[in-house]
Amino acid sequence: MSDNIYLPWIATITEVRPETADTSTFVVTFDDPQLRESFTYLPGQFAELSNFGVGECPIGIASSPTWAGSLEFCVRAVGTVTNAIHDLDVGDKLGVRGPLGNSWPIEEIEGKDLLFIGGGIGLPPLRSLIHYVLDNRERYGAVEIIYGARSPQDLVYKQELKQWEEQPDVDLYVTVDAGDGTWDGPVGFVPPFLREINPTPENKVAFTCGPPIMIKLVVEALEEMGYADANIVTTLEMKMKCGVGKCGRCNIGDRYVCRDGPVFSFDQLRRIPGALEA
Amino acid sequence: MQDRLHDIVRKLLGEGTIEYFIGYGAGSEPHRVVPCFVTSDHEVERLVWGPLCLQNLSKYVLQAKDLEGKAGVLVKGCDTRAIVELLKQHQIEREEVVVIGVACQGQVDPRTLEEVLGVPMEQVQGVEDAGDQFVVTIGEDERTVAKEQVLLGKCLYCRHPSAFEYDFTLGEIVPFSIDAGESEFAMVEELERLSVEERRAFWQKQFARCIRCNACREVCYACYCKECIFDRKMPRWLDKPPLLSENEIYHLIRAVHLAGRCIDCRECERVCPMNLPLSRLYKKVQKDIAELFDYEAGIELDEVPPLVSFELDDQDPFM
Amino acid sequence: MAVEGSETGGNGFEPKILMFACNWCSYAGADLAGVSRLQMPANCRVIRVMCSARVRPEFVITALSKGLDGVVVLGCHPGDCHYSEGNYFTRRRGLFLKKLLEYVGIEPERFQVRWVSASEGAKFADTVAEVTRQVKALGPNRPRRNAQ
Amino acid sequence: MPKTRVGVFVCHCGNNIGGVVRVPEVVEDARHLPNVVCVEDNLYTCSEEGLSSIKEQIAEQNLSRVVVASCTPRTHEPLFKEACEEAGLNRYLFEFVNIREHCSWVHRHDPARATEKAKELVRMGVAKARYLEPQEEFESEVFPAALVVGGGVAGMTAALSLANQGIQVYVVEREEKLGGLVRELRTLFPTEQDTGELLSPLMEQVRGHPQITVYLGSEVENVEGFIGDFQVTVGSDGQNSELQVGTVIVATGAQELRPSGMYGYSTLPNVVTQLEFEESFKSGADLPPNVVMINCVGARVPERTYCGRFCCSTAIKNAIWLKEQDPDAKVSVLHRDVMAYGVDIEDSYRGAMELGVRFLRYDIQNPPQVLGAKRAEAVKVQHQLMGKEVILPADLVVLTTPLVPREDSERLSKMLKVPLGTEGFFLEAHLKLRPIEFSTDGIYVCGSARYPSSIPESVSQAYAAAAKAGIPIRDGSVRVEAITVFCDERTCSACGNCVEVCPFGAVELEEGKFGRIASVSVAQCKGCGCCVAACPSGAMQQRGFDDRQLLSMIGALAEGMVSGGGR
Amino acid sequence: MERKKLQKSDLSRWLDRIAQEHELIGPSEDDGVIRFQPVESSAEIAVEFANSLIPPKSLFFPAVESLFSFHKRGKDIELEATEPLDRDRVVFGIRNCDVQSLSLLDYVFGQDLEDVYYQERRARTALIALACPTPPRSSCFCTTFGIDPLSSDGSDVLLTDVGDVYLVDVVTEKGEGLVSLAEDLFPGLTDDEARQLQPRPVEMKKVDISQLREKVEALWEDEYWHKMSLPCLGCGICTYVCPTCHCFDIVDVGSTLEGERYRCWDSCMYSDFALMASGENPRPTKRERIRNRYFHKFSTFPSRYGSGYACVGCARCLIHCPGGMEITEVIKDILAKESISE
Repeated sequence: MSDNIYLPWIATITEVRPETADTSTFVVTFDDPQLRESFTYLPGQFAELSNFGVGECPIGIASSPTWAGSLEFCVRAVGTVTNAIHDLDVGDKLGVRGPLGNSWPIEEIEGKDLLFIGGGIGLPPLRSLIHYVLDNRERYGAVEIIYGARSPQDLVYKQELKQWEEQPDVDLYVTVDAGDGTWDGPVGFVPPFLREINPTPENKVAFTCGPPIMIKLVVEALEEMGYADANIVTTLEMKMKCGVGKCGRCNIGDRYVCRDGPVFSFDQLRRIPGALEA
Repeated sequence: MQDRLHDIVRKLLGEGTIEYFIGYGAGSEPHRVVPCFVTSDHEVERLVWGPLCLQNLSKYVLQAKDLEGKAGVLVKGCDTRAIVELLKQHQIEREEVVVIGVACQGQVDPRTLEEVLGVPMEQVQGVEDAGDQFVVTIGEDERTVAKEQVLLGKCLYCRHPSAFEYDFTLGEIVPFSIDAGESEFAMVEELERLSVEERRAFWQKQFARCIRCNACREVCYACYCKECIFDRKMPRWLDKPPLLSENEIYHLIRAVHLAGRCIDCRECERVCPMNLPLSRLYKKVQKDIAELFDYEAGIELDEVPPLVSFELDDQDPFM
Repeated sequence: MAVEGSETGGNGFEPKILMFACNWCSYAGADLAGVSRLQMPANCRVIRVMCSARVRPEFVITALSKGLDGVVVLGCHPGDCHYSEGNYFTRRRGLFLKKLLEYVGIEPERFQVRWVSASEGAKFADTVAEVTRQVKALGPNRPRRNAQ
Repeated sequence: MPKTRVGVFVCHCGNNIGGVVRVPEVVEDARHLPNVVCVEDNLYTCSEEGLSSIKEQIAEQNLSRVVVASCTPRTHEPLFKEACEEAGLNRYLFEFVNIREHCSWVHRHDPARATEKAKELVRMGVAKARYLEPQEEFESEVFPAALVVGGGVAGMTAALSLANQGIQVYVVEREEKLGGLVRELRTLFPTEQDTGELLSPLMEQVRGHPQITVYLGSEVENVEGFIGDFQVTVGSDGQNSELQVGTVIVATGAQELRPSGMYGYSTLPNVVTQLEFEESFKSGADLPPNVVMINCVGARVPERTYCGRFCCSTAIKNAIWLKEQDPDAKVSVLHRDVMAYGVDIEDSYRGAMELGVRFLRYDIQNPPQVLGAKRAEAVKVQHQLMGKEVILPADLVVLTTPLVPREDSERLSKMLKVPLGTEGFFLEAHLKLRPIEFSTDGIYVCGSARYPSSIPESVSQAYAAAAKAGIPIRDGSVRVEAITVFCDERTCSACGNCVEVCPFGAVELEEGKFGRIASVSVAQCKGCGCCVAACPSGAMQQRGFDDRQLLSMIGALAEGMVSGGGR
Repeated sequence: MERKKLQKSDLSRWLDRIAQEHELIGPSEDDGVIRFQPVESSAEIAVEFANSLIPPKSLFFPAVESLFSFHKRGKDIELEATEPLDRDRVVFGIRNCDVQSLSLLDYVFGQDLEDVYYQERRARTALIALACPTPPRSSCFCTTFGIDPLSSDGSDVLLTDVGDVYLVDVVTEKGEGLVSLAEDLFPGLTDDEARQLQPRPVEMKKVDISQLREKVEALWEDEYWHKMSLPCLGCGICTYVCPTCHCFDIVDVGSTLEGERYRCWDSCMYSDFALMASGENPRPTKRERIRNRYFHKFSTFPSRYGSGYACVGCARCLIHCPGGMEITEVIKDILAKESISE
């Protein structure tokens, strides 16, 4: 982060990979070569992407810190800034301000089995941690990934899903709310699909990210399966603006999601009034 | 008058014809009168009436839609014009609201009262209406002051909707008339006499002072849009920073939207923390609408607003 | 007749004027002026709308506040509107807006409404020349940025 | 690759544009505009080669917008839209920039500033193009039936003309018999032909025609819907019937002015109107020796400024008839001018004079006076030519009055949402160019409903209205260009401005998902955009001309002029 | 530094001397509104005033400020941070409640990730506080929040009016520097003067708010917030005139070719403050927004920064609220509620 916390660094889009109809992965590298080396971050952190003249938007860093050189952002075209970003092409410039927020608890979960539950565009924040774990495989236990989306076309990172499928030490389960001709896998929402798989809670930490309704039902299911709140970790999506805990917008209780989050465990969230209503 | 108000409200609440009543209540200090929402019998005592009840409560009727049950509201003649316009603009149904009209004989402008008395409002214990004077109690002693010296600007040209059937009335509703000594549009004509450069300098200075707190929009009965174009992201009519060009666009577009709707309640000017002379802008709007299209907002319920109708023989300087 | 080319006299200030032209009459009048090769100053930029009644007063205000030197709304002559009543509303809005803008210190020549029919190519050219001359005499509407 | 991919094609148009505007500079400037992925210039973009290069670029670059900078959209816009459509791009993702008629042709002596203007026009075109959205043209099929309101000469002629094209026609006539106003005449001008000879064949054909259903003693109670699908409620003595028609023809005619309070009419028994004269005297009552006719009664006066057009010929016809019955009768016609236009009226005017009918000109300032307490005995008039007063003995005074609109045209105009003119007759879309139709599609008008029309005029207008009314029914469907308006129900606050201003009654307030909102009938909307300008909250938007597009054009033009410039 | 004395008549000479060295900022009035703005000379400074409308927070966290400008040259984009200040500044006439509000804002902008714009303005600005007159404005309630209107803590110099002379307490080196600019105007106090010239104590209605935080936290689900939010119009006055409110928006003005990124005040009372692009709004109605505002002041700010309550009792919000919302009444209502089930 530069000493002026509002001044972004300039980065160039080196690759744009369409993921779904309204979502693409933007791979960016910093223009300043010295910065490419010195820029470090942790999985789960995010950055404010600037499309100068239009505005800024907070996007989770989807790449893993273990990959040097470039950052990956999975951007869905939903607001004015994200739509404008979708109008940029390889070679155009973006501002990157970060890394911001806290990160997934990578130390606390060492030696533990890991369960990832992602929904739709909730996968990118988890993906950063998954790759980090896979690149430091020996420090972590078993890896189970449950991922669901509205339809086969809405699945992001389709190639990686294939990769993880073939990987021996990763159990991957993918479902879609509604299948179509090309889909032969399981069909159904993530929460019931999770109950079907019924992963055991011993020595396991669950990470979940997705639409609020899915998280609510997933957490209920996990609690019924015996997961303690402390072992269920999520990343919240709130309206953010400054990303550095000053502008007063993303508060839940006395925590700023952009500064004290976005990663929270559920026992933290239970203690904050109104956190789960949002 | 106040006791009759209490009886009516108690009856209405008791019968269940209304769920809550919007009136004026005493604030923490005697000179402070605030909007007050009464829902139960014991709160009726808080309701007051007097020359310091300045707010136009009609805007609060719009909230009635998202609270269940009917609302009752206390309105002065000038406030009733807002009710007429809200009916005309399909925002409320007449049977949705119980309207209590009060025979208002002029309201006090706190700022001018302070100047005339040379005493800050904090020390004023109360103001009573005494015919063509006000009796002001300060501490122990009472001082009288001629009404026309301290009246709100709009009271000098008090106007009522011509035919409005109130559900109840407090006192006999008759337009308060007083010799204002100058034409209703004097403050506008004064600016009109200036040169274009002087007028530009005057308004650029005022627009530059605006801090864009939106109070004038939120207090105005006519600003009931679900999502105001100023809050819209796409297309972006206005940027949020209070820059001169953005403030100018804000105030001029609001003036255009108030054409044929402004009822001269001057709440926008009263609530403006920066003392922008907004009534000099909206008085101009009313003057032009009256002169060009012979129309006055909030008087006739079934009259079609000027900018959404036309006459074949409208004046046409554009040939 | 329209003024030959554009004289860049005086301080070389060239006003930038926005013109709204309705598709059925004034835009056609502008085309006719073009077909008849009527020369005129190059200060006006035309935006085509289906009817002059489509031009929101908010456009005029935004354009003037964003620094354009003049805005002209062109429409069919009253009675000739392709939509029969459109320009009656343009007329009323123009009447009101002109007085409001003048009141807040925008010179009257900076916002004008003119009726130009499909057959009045010459009148279009004269309007362009006349408005350009009037606005040029007034100078810039907002202090120009030096970057320009 | 970016979502919005704009292709810009700048045309030289031979040297029409290239001769003045430095096209390469314009191309270079356009290359840096946001979302522009390809810029080309061609000698003639509208040529075969130009069009195919556009199609190629659309395919190659996967363009999602096309901007062509050349001549006026009024000429080649359909051509370019077809080209886009053939290349698989929605025809509404196309924007036309006029740098010929509006730029090169009119700034021939200032190429530098013409080029600067062309660049800015292209910037504005691209700024608008970025926000264009694909549209589908609304197509509604037309119900193969027509309604004719009014069973007079005009109505019957129109009904027959349509029916003979195989179209089902419903005729609604208020009276118990067909024939309308003409039935009240005994003889017709100028041939004194008996009215029956003209009317009865018409009435027979109408009554007998398999394709025509006649509703007598009936009135139109309600009309809903739009071109191609009008639901009409017809009320005949108490019970209603529902009709569905594609087009409507208004032929309700007009009625004779009963000038009560003028010249003793309705107080003196022997002061009658021309029609009353026709009914009573032509059926054999004994004829009075002295008859004075007064023309322009209640016409060409401040409160009714128009001229009745053929009331003069009626007066001449009856004057001639009187002289033929009794050559010694003293018949005089007091007039302000004799409107004897055309061939046959002029001949009969001459004929009347030869038969001894006296024509005296009076001045509106001091009109003739009818003398007599219980009965009209004489008429005093200031004789203009002789400059002195003349007293004419009169056993009978006949007042010539104009036709005036029917009292209930107001009600019908409200139902059909069509306008009435200042005099109260139905107002046509355009006096010269669209004389027998309304601006609202699918509704036509003919006969005296529009203005006092003689029989030949009513008949010719009826044929025209029938021809026009047949077209949509022949086509079977109506395509509406996708420039109509739509209402964003999330932000509409139901203030009703749009309903008030719409010239075509295409907008109503209805209950929507988010409470009451405005809803637009796409078929009726003509795309003028007047409601969009009247909508304070910007909920109403017009396809192809929405606020985003127009505001971004203004932003592109004002860019960099002032700090915090355009968007 | 021991207490000094300044003749009232010498005040303007001192201030004009300061104006030659630094940018002098003082409360000046235009169109009946007093705000802290740069003044050429001491003559423009209002003397008779309870407090400014726009709080001195605007000098450190302005209503609108440019963060940086951006220019696109071809494909490259150049950013240029905007300099917050060009000269050191001296603020005269700031009341102690506003001084305390700045120390509250220091928690926000000074802690954790430092806000360089705010910090630089804070560092390069000296505060000459002016003790409140007695009796104070009837609506003021700073003592309720433990603020002494006569205290000098947080300012560089404190002037207290004791008749025709000001008592001068110099607190910091910066203060010394300012006083030394006109040393001769500041004679020391003789013993009896030190005894006689005492600042008159300020009486003010006081409410015991020790329980306020627990009481408000217990009211999260209470019906109270709905009823009391009814008169609120959702405008931004209370937050814009509040010396401790720090919410802001970041907006790009200009085009994609060139423009500036501005920071400007924003208000949690606006309906679209927390509205997300997806259309969800964690605080959709006035009830949630008002609850959030009072929770911020009496619960979340103190618990986050370990500070006192985020209110300095200046009463600006209750004076200017068009809906008649009075924070003192809200506090009384909250305290009056017996704490319902935890």
